[in-house]
Amino acid sequence: MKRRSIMKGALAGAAALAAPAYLRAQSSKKLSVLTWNIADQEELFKKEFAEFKAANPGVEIEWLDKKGPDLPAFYQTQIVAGTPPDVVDIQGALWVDYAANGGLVDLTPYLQKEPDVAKRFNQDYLGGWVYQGKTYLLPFYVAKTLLYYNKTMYRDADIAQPPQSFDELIAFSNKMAKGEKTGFLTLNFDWLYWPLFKMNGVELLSPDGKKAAFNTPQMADALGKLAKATADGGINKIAWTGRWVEPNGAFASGTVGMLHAHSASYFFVKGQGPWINEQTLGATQLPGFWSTPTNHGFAISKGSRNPDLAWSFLKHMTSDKSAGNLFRERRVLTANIEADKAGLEAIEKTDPLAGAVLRTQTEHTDKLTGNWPLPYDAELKDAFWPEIQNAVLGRKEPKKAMADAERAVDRILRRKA
Amino acid sequence: MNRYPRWPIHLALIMASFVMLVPFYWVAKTSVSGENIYAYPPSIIPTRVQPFFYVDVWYAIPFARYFLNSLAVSVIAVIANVIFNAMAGYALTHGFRGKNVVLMLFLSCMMVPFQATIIPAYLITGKLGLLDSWLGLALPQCSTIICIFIFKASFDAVPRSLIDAARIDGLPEWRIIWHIMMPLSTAAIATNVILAFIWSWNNFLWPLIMTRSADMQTLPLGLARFLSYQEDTTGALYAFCIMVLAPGLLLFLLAQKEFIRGLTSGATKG
Amino acid sequence: MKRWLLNRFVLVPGAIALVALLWNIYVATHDHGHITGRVVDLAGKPVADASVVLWVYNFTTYQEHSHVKTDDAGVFRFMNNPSHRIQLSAEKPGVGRSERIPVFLYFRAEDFDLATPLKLAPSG
Amino acid sequence: MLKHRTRQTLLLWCFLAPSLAIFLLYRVMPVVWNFVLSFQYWSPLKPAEFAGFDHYEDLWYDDVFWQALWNTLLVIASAPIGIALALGLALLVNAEIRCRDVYRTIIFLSYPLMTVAVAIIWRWMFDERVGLINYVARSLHLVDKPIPFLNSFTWALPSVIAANIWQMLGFYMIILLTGLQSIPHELHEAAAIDGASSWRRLRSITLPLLRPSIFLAFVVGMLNSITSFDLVYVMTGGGPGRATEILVTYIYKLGFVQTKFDEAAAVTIVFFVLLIVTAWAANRLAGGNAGAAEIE
Repeated sequence: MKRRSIMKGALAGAAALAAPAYLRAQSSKKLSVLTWNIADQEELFKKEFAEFKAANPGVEIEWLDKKGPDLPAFYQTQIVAGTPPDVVDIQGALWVDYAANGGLVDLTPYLQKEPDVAKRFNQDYLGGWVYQGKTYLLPFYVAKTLLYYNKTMYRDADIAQPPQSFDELIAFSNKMAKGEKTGFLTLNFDWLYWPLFKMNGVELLSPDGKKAAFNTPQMADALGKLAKATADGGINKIAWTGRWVEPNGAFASGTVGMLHAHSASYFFVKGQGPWINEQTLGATQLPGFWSTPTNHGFAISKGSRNPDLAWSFLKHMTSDKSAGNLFRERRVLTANIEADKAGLEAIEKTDPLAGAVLRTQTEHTDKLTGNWPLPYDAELKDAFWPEIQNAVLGRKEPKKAMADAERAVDRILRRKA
Repeated sequence: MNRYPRWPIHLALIMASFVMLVPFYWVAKTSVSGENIYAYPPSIIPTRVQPFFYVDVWYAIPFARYFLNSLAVSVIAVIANVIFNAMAGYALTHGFRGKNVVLMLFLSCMMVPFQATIIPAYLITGKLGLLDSWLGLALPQCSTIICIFIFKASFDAVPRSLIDAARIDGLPEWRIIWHIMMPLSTAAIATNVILAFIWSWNNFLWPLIMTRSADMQTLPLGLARFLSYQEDTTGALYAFCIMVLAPGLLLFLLAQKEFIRGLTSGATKG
Repeated sequence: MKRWLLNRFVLVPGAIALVALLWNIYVATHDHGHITGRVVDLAGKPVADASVVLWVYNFTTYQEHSHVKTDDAGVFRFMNNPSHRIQLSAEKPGVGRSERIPVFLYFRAEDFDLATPLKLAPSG
Repeated sequence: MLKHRTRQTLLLWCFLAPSLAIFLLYRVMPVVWNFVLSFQYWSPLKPAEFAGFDHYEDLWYDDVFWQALWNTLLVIASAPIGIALALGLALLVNAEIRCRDVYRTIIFLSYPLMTVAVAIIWRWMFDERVGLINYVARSLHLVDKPIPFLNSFTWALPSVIAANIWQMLGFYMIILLTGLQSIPHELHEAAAIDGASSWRRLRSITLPLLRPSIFLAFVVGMLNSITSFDLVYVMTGGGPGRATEILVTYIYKLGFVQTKFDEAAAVTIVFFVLLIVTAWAANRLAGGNAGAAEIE
């Protein structure tokens, strides 16, 4: 019993350390906003913050922006120190972990009180932020994967039109692989590669989410084909080891037939690839129209001292006007139906290719995959992805790799149940 | 005095310099041409050389403000480093009861990986009320263990006779350090100044966690602006890295002379 | 005291500070934001009354900033360029359009005279 | 006499006080915090409950932990290579040859460069299809098929170690040069007069007196390469598979990506103990007292 009291004492000490008094005494009308690597929209945010301050006199807005891998480190430290930012822009499935631990404010009551707010958004994207029936985020800007293809390389390998099935995808990739040219590339962070398996009818978990369901013959067969294509050069190895700069850089160099990525890749690749124009680059859906979303949403931290003010800030930032500005400035989907419709019409006149790319982001949003609301999503990825790499890079037989992955995933699911 | 031939040394050093310079050349080349390094075949000579990525970097982030913050933090860290490390190094040259405990403590403190101390370090700095301040940013770097050992080795090498003579003349402890020990260990001071400056200048994780307001950020934090998802900033990214590197390199070039004079001539003057 | 003043650690930073000061003086006297240039047609003859657009760079894209007309000698003059990275394009209905020429400046609002004139080519 | 002795010891402790205070605040207390945390179930939002040795038990059955530990040991074993290279360079640069300052600057050039730039450039140099190393190797016909450095499970870790050594060479050279400078010149002149060949003088004078610097370079080199979180995180992110996962990237992933601070704390403590043992062994190897041999 004595040891337990020591532990409690030590931790109480840590907690006392956690709440620096002078931070708590700031003015109550202060709203701090943490965004995810979007410092390039400084001008736009200044204008929108000014509008919000005009509408809510006496409010101070502190804007923080952190790069992707650094945001969780900063945000967690602030939670422990008891001074979390009121509003935080979260990407991918990181929010589920915070929500499951009670770190985010449930927005459902707010939405029920003002139903017109929910009606602004594309319901499929908005549905991506529901955990156990409660909505925790509003869409800030969204994207989902599509298939870019190099039309010149298509013509050289006399391929008429984009692949309609997994086997065609593999066949076209191998056909285009010659010398240092390769056929296919995919991004692989946050389950972006999952449509490749979904189109083969593979499910990650059982419907009740208690057991791994991916160790099936279709999975082993698909992995075998991917491994063989990677060995023959049909699939560029960067697909499995690169993250953002290399796959986009490689595709921009014009030596890769197809790139499976989301709309943001277009602007990065266009900057680095002078060869890109309407005649040389095509944008279409993956076979089976499956795609993985990689969305950004606004959440309110539980530790926020004025959640209602934060809620009105969320409404302001996702309003038709603000979303329209963001679409025009950053050329990205906002899941705000009005803003996206107007933005698409405008951009299709000025930059038809960008318009075509962004148009794909609004189609087949009923076929989103790879976005399961799992509180232990990061752990699952860390257990599953290395085994996929082992299989496709030929280090393990697909069957063995999937058996090991199943064991690791089941151990996590048992511990979390 | 040395009879052995010179050219094998030059050959070996030229090869080593080539290996060290090639990656560096690529950073510099891409910072003026901004081309896609994944283009094949790799272009040795940069095409379309233009210095305007450096101008972009200057305006993309509040460069002057970040530079001032970095400079202030580094100056505090360097001065504190030299003073504290010299004092600790001097104390370690003497035998005293707890000496081995202190040595083992210093050695074990070196072992603590910084990534694991982020949250407690932030809480402690918050408790000290130093959040978002230059002193708070510099405090963890105000003393480095390796430099304490460098000072210790340098003070050990000072001949005992000099110290005893000074003590007989009745000089107080700190005067002995300042007038006898320090002038003899300029090499150790130069090493400490360079390393302390570079460590605090390139420090990324601690300022990232520690600073909240935009005008307290240090230079390396501007990096996030050039790794953005939306537009191609290759040229600006490398120009930024060169601009962050320049002060550390300049300090090394300035302090190099201290290495050569070092102890060799110091000892005889006495 | 003299020896202390003359050593490297004072001279080199001092020299850098001096260069920076001179550069800032140069900048202060040259940053009125004047951009001048000429618009010519394919034959090289100046085109009067052509409309010239100044695009200004903000982080990710170029945005239209201001319009101006060329005078009889085909010369245009912008007085208020705020940015360090701009594009210029000219157009005259009936004569043609020029591409968007990128212009890189050494500092914001640097006064700059376009060396090669904007050439109007019949579009389409 | 007694008063003088206690006054002397008191003064020495005052000299040690500032450094000790900083290390207590920013090194010892965080380790205690991690130690307390590693025995609890704790997340930033839930209240803590006692967990006993559960986390250490989890680690025992966690094969990623063993892979990261093995990779870390490999990285520790690679530190001497870097030091041997740097020792050779330091001796060469210290010889009386023309423009040795230029060589010293070039070799030191890589150290102040930001790790992110180093990681991106080396990731490109090791690239299988367009990388410089494969381009040169293929044009010199040293190898017919390009080597997939960062994509293969055997080459990935050596490539990351090579990039780390490339960046650390400048630092090692500085430490060893400082050590070389503290060797009194007279010893070399006396030995040369006795007719000792440069090789014998190296073995009998320079190396023994350089032992404290070599020990320091090894300990800090080992530390820097193990905690080279940025280099591994940007270069390979721990991949392919777990081939380049080292303890410090695993701690970061456990703590900040999977928000499991209690398990990350357990790994931190194991990592801390591992480093203490390695440093203690190196100290014993270097002849105790941080390698400071008494000058004859």
